[in-house]
Amino acid sequence: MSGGGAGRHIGRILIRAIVTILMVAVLNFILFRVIPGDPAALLLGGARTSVTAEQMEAQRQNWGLDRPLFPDQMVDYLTATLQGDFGYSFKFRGRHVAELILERLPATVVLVGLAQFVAILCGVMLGLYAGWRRGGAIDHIVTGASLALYSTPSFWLGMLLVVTFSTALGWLPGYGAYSPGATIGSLDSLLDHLRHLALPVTAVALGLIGQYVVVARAAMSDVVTEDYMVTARAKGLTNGQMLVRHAFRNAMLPVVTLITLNLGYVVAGAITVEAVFAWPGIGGLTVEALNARDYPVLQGIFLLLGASIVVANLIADLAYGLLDPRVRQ
Amino acid sequence: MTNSSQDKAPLLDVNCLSVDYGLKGVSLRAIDRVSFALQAGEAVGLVGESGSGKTTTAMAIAGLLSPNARVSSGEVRYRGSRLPIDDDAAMRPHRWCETSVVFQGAMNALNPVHRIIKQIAEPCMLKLGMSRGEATARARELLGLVGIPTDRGSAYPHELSGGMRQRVMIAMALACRPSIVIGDEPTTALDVITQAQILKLLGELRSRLSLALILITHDLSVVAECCDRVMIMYAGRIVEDGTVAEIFAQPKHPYTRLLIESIPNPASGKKMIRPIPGDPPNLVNRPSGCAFHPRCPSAMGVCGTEVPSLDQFGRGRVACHLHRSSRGDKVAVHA
Amino acid sequence: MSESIVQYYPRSRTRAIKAFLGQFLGHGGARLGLLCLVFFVAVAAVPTFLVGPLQTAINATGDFLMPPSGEHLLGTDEVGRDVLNLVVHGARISLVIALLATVISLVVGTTIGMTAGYYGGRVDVWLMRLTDFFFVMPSFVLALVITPVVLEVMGRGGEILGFRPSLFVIIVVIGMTSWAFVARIVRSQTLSLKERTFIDRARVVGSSNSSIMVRHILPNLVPQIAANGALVVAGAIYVETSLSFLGLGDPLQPSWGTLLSLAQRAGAASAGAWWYLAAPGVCVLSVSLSFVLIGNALDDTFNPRRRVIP
Amino acid sequence: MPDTADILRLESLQVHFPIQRGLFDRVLGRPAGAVRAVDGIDLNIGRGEIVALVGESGSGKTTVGRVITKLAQPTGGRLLFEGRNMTAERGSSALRPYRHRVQMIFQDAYQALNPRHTVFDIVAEPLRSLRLVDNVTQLAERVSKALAAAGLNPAGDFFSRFPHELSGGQRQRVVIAGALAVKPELIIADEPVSMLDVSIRAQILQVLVDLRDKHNMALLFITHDLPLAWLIADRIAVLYLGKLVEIGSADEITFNPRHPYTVALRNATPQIGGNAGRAVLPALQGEVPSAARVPKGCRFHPRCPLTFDRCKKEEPPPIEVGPQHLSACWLAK
Amino acid sequence: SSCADHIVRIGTINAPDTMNPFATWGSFWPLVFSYDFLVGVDTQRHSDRKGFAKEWSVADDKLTWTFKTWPGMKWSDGQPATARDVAFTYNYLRGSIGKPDELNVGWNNTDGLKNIEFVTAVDNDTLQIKTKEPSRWPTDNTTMIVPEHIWKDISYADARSTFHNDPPIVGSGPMIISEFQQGQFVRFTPNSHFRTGQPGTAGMILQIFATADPIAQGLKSGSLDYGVSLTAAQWADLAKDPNILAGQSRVEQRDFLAFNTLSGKGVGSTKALQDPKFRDAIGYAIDQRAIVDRAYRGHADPGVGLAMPAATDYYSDLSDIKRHFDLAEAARRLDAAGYRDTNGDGVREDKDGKNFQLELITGTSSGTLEIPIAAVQLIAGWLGQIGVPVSVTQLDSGALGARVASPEKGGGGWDLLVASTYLSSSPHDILITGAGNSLGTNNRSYWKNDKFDELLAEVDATVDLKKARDLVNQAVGLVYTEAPYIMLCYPFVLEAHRKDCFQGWGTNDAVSQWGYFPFDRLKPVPAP
Ligand SMILES: Nc1ncnc2c1ncn2[C@@H]1O[C@H](COP(=O)(O)OP(=O)(O)OP(=O)(O)O)[C@@H](O)[C@H]1O
Ligand SMILES: Nc1ncnc2c1ncn2[C@@H]1O[C@H](COP(=O)(O)OP(=O)(O)OP(=O)(O)O)[C@@H](O)[C@H]1O
Ligand SMILES: [Mg+2]
Ligand SMILES: [Mg+2]
Repeated sequence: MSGGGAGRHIGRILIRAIVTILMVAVLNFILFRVIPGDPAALLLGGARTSVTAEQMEAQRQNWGLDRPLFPDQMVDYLTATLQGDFGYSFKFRGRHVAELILERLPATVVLVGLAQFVAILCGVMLGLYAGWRRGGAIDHIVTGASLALYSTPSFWLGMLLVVTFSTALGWLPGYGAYSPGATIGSLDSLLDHLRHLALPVTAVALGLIGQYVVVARAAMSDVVTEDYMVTARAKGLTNGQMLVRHAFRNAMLPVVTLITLNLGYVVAGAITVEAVFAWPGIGGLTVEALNARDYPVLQGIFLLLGASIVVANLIADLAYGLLDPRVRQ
Repeated sequence: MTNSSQDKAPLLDVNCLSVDYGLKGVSLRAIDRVSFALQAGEAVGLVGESGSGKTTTAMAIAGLLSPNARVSSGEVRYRGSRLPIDDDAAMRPHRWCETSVVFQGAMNALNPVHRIIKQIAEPCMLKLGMSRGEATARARELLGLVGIPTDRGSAYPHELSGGMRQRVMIAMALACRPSIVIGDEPTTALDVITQAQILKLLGELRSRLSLALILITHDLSVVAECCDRVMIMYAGRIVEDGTVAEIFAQPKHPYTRLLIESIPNPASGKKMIRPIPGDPPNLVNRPSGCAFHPRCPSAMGVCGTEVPSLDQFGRGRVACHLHRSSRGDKVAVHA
Repeated sequence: MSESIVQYYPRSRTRAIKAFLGQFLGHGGARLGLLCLVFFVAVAAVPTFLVGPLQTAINATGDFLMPPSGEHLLGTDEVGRDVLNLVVHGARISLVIALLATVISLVVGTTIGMTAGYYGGRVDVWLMRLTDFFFVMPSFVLALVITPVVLEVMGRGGEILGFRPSLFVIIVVIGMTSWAFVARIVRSQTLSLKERTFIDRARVVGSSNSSIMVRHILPNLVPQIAANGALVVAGAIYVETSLSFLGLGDPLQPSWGTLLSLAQRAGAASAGAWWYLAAPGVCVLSVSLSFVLIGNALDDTFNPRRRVIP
Repeated sequence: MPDTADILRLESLQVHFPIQRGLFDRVLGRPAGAVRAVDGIDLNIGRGEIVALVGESGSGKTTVGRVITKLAQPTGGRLLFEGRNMTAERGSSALRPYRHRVQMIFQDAYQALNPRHTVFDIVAEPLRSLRLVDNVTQLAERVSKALAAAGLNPAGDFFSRFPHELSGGQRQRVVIAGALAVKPELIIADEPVSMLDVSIRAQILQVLVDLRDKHNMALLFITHDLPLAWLIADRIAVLYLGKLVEIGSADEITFNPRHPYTVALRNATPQIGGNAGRAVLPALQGEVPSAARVPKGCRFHPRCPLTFDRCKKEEPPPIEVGPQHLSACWLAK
Repeated sequence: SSCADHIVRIGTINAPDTMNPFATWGSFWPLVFSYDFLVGVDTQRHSDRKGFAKEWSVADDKLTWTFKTWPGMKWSDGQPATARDVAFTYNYLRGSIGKPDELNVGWNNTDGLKNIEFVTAVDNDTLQIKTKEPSRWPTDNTTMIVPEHIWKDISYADARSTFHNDPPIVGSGPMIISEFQQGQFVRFTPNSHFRTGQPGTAGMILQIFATADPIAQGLKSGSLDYGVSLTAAQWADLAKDPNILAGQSRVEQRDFLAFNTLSGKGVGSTKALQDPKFRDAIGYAIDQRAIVDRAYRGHADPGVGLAMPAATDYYSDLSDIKRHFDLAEAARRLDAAGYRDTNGDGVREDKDGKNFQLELITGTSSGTLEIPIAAVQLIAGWLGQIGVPVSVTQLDSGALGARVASPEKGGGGWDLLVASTYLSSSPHDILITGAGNSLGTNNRSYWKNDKFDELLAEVDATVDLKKARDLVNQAVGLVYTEAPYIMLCYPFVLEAHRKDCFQGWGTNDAVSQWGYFPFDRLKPVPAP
């Protein structure tokens, strides 16, 4: 292995990432231009008002919508996007898209991030153990349960959680990020926030746990059939030593990839879960923007999703390279 | 009891060992009443075609049988005491300290994510209780021993050529100073020159460290290079056992003879292709009598009905009806 | 001589299939999954026979939101329709959506993945960037944007196979947004298959690229496609349910997803009407789970590494 | 030598694989490198002749075979078939007549058979794709003839079997049958027996020799086993790092090798009858250099026990050392 | 909780987008708590409710209106709130008429201002409005009066789009918007300068949700004090709770079925939709009573004409011309009009011989009070039974908006529409649903009728209530017989409040949909 090998590896990954983000941007542009409906009309408040043709035209000029889609508008869009300018929201008149998104981002990141954390902790451990003891009673239970969780729509799980813990038992709040009127920043509000997080985090995490268990178990059961595990056994290592010193790191390779990939979805969030729990995150914004045909906001969200997942892919590839020396070549 | 002509107590004594593999209802007898003894420092070749039970024999000795294997008869004695070969935990202290294995595919047998030095040092730390520093020093020493520049110790397995990986495997096998090293086809995947290097290395190390070596291969000429004694296996049984010189000069079992004849030998000057007719036996449905009789050019009536026993013959042993009549000093094999 | 060929074929194929089935069915999960699936397919085949015609607001038989009782085994919805009736009738739509969408995504994914992997070079680079895009965009979000647009552009009513065309829009959208996963797997598999010597041999004996792809590569992809196809089915059910949940389903032909969305809209969660939520949800869960189980078993069966060596 | 006219000729054939350069290499302006897998080979094969190509792993043997079968494109030199330049021919339809006459037996019989095709399909594939038959009856006839010729009798028993239902030797024979079915005039056999058990090897070799004897088929036999080459071939060509270092009749090369590498190869071969004549040279040291970094001068000099100054600077040309015996060593004369 | 901090917590499902009333329709709540109308709807209906004007009168010419504002009234920042601010607000809007940035995109818009001769503040407490034609606009309009000192420097371009009017805003209402988290909540502080004194509560939180579930949930758990837009199921459930008072009130929403009467121009699927006889026949196939009972569980009045019962002055049950539900009658009328099933496949053909297959579109969230999908199911069912099959497409609001836009704007690709309107109960707003100049906006059926437009113009120019009532009756009757719309029902707002923390909710019709009442007069329940 040479520095050139690793450099080439990183270089290839970087180029891929950049090309993909650019493609997301371009397809973003195209996707939202082929959608029927005149943006100018939307800018003017949709079908609800009687707007004159001149006003419409003025509006078009104002937003540069009178120029040809390609290349002018596209170049404009791409250059603006590259400069970090995602435009203004149609619906939330005149607010910067970036501002809107940043406002909603923390809620989603907290929700999905926490859920990921919990899921990784539980899911990976359970999965690795099940794979190590493949065929045993615990394996059967864990695998069965996680396949079931894996196939459960998480929003439905969320609804059941609400019905049970919020409606019927009244233990935990079922909606929102804070109690109405909480003053954000105080200790009380933090506790309040945690109580509100409990159910949605559980809903998201349960689904993820299933996924992690399935992958970790498969990875581990591949590893235990590897020749180097026979070598380890031949060396007279105890089961614990084999697990810790040889199986664990190899089995973690695909799991780490999945973890980093999933981290990308921290931003994408869980639209449906957010809808169930009235969570004030990106998911809610997406649905609102979609209903209002707020294309700039949708474009912004899509770009953010694309970029975050591409970045996650990037980290996944790099992490894989770090963990697995073979990939570096 | 099998007795070699030496009167020393053998290092390893395999006695009437049979191993069955369980396969969805059917049970497959991979080795059948295998008996032999190994002296300290002795090099024995185990030769036979694919599936004849060489690996199974070796793994049984090392106590590394796969979970679906069952030792259905016999025992293995090491320095006179019985080895718990079917008890994984009980075998653990024995492994690597007494018996180590050099596996065939070194690429797969080495853990791809650890540096080779670490893998060599690992048994020193875990089995011999060395500190990390001592273990690493020992690993360096071993690398030197197998002819790999010590600075390559920080390489990962995939960065090495096939021959080097195989040497790493050997270095690793020597880590705990075992008295028996089993080489399971350590050179099959390598080309001639590398193969020669590895065999030479094994031979040198054996005499330097006075190791007992069990070399598994399907190529007789490999054994000819570096073993004292050869055992020929066919369909799970040892069909012939003798010194290298004897077997090559005077093979007794027809299978051994055909095997030797099929090796092209320019020294003989005759360009002759001599195939062994027929197909390898089916172990689930093994032929009656001598398993080789359907392919044997000198098969007789009795061969199809009666399993020949492995009897002392001259200075070696052979299991063939042809040599039944002329045998002088028959010693019962079966316990 | 030619007769003997004809004779030999079926015997050997049957043997291979039998061996496969034997191994596959030896898997407890596979049996459970198949059983469950067969049950739902049977239900979907004759819903009217089982529970009478689909109830709408007009012919609803019960009172509003009644909990399960002898008369209404799974209770009623907010219009008084029998939930059991709705769930049974929803089976067909949900299954059709899931299966057709999966077929689309498998066909697209396999074609693109195989082409990219086989031809390599520039073709590969561009196809894979395209795949990356669809991979990167959560298919659910893409579908969320595309579905209303297509529904809007789409024309009138009418029926295809007894289903509304708008249903097919959803099917196509789900199919078109979930192929990337398949394409990736197929491509990587193709890349390794391409290096197999039998492909070289096929070239040497004069086979054309297309025939190599169809006759050599595709059949060897089948196990992978089949195993992952099951996952795609589960994914399709999920996407459909989520789309319906956000109100993009078809309210007159209630799939399970649509039922969940209706339940949500009617305020079932806060009114404590658990049966209205649970019934369609459990169905979605069971079908997804059976596909996942089957996929899991297929994977185990096909994956030689996990197979006991005979 | 059987026929005067050569069926195949390689003229300074060269295959260099470009080394992929990464972004950083490009930015830093590092030069593009190449794996010189085959680096200028002249070789001819006569009609009905068996030529063995011998060399250790990575020396470029397979690559030569792949060029001849048009699976790899040479980066230099020419490939002449019956005097016709085939170097630039491409496309499956343009190559069809050539494919009809040149076939290949692949190294790894496990890999060379599509696990999902029956033996019949496999053997019939060339007949179908080269459009050599008109109807099913004809097809079946030729398939069974090919199977029989490869020693699979009775042919009908094998038609509907899948590769995994065959033993290794049978598999290799199916590969051979596939190549034979089109009745080619030249077969490239890439280490056809190295994966096989000793007891089956001889069977396969027998089949190959029979083919030459009965159909006057030429054979390029690729192996790393010198005794095996001696056993089967008329001539032996020794390849080292993409270049021929010695070529001559089988007996000449085996008993009178003139290149230190050939000698090393011979020494490395384990032999039953003791080590007669093996002590002539010490064993080789070191690993084969990477084909991406071919040493200057004689490419064998870093490992050669007899190396001297000239070897480090000048690459030796093939020198005639006997009748039809060329050796590329400064010491050969 | 509310009992401790005395902050009123309200749940709503309408997400406000900006705090600028000139730029949005979508922020009525919360803006209405901070701004007054001059008079508006509530004031005319309830004697105890007032707006910016304390009293008003119209001169005999029916053109000149005089308004007296409250003496000594102040804006929330302490600046005097006078008639000049009112004049400013109207003239600000009026000044934009005809400009490229005409203020016609928000709640405060130029509708009706063309008819204004002038608006002037005679003095600090007196405002005069003169209309060109007689009109009730001066009292009926719902323009939010904004402070001149804040708005005078805002350009029209900014006012119609980018001016955020960031909190804390300056208003005259009881509760002043002090914080706005888009998509999450709006926080209010009590206006200490409110004209009847600072409200008795410590402020308000308007919590924004996407569905009514959290609202019902919040009411039950006590985290909300008031919630609206409840579903029937939730309402029934909440009504059982002893701490909660669930109420319903008539509002101006009308849920209707519209026919695409422009269908001849190639946008709908059949010309039959243009035919009043066809539409009339369909009218017999719609059972409003059943819709109310089954789809709304009784929480609605059955639909009749354009005028809704909430518009008590104009509502009529049209008993003389009213259609009754009778599928046989509908079928007979379809036969008579020439829409028969000639080929016996159970589906009628239109006059071009094409089988009917009508596409009904509806929204996923259709207006303030959602239309239950069961209503659509019922309609589709009945029409199917008389041989006019209907397929239903449910669209999100963006898509629905694009589809029902006027054909010039790319809309019109539909046959039937189930939707709702929620305008004021002024005669103009009642009738605008049929106005020829509102095609694709307020007039969803694209129906154009000269006679109707004349009547509408006349109503607009009528101040006299009785005459207006007459004209409205004529116009409503005309629409009813021509049947471009079939009114389905007038749904009730379902609301509920908790009784434990606050008192003073009032009784029937408790919470205004047109103003801030009774949130200006709530008081904490004294601790026991
Ligand atoms: N884990 C196992 N389960 C079932 N059968 C097995 C297993 N391992 C080996 N066998 C079977 O036992 C027999 C002997 O196998 P073994 O590996 O000992 O042969 P071998 O002589 O080492 O062959 P090779 O030269 O191919 O390595 C073979 O028929 C093989 O198929
Ligand atoms: N497609 C390729 N791209 C890059 N390098 C290649 C490629 N194919 C072969 N090589 C390199 O060319 C050299 C010769 O390879 P080739 O396979 O011809 O050797 P060989 O003599 O057949 O070896 P073996 O005995 O191991 O089969 C090797 O260094 C190999 O790594
Ligand atoms: Mg073996
Ligand atoms: Mg090769």
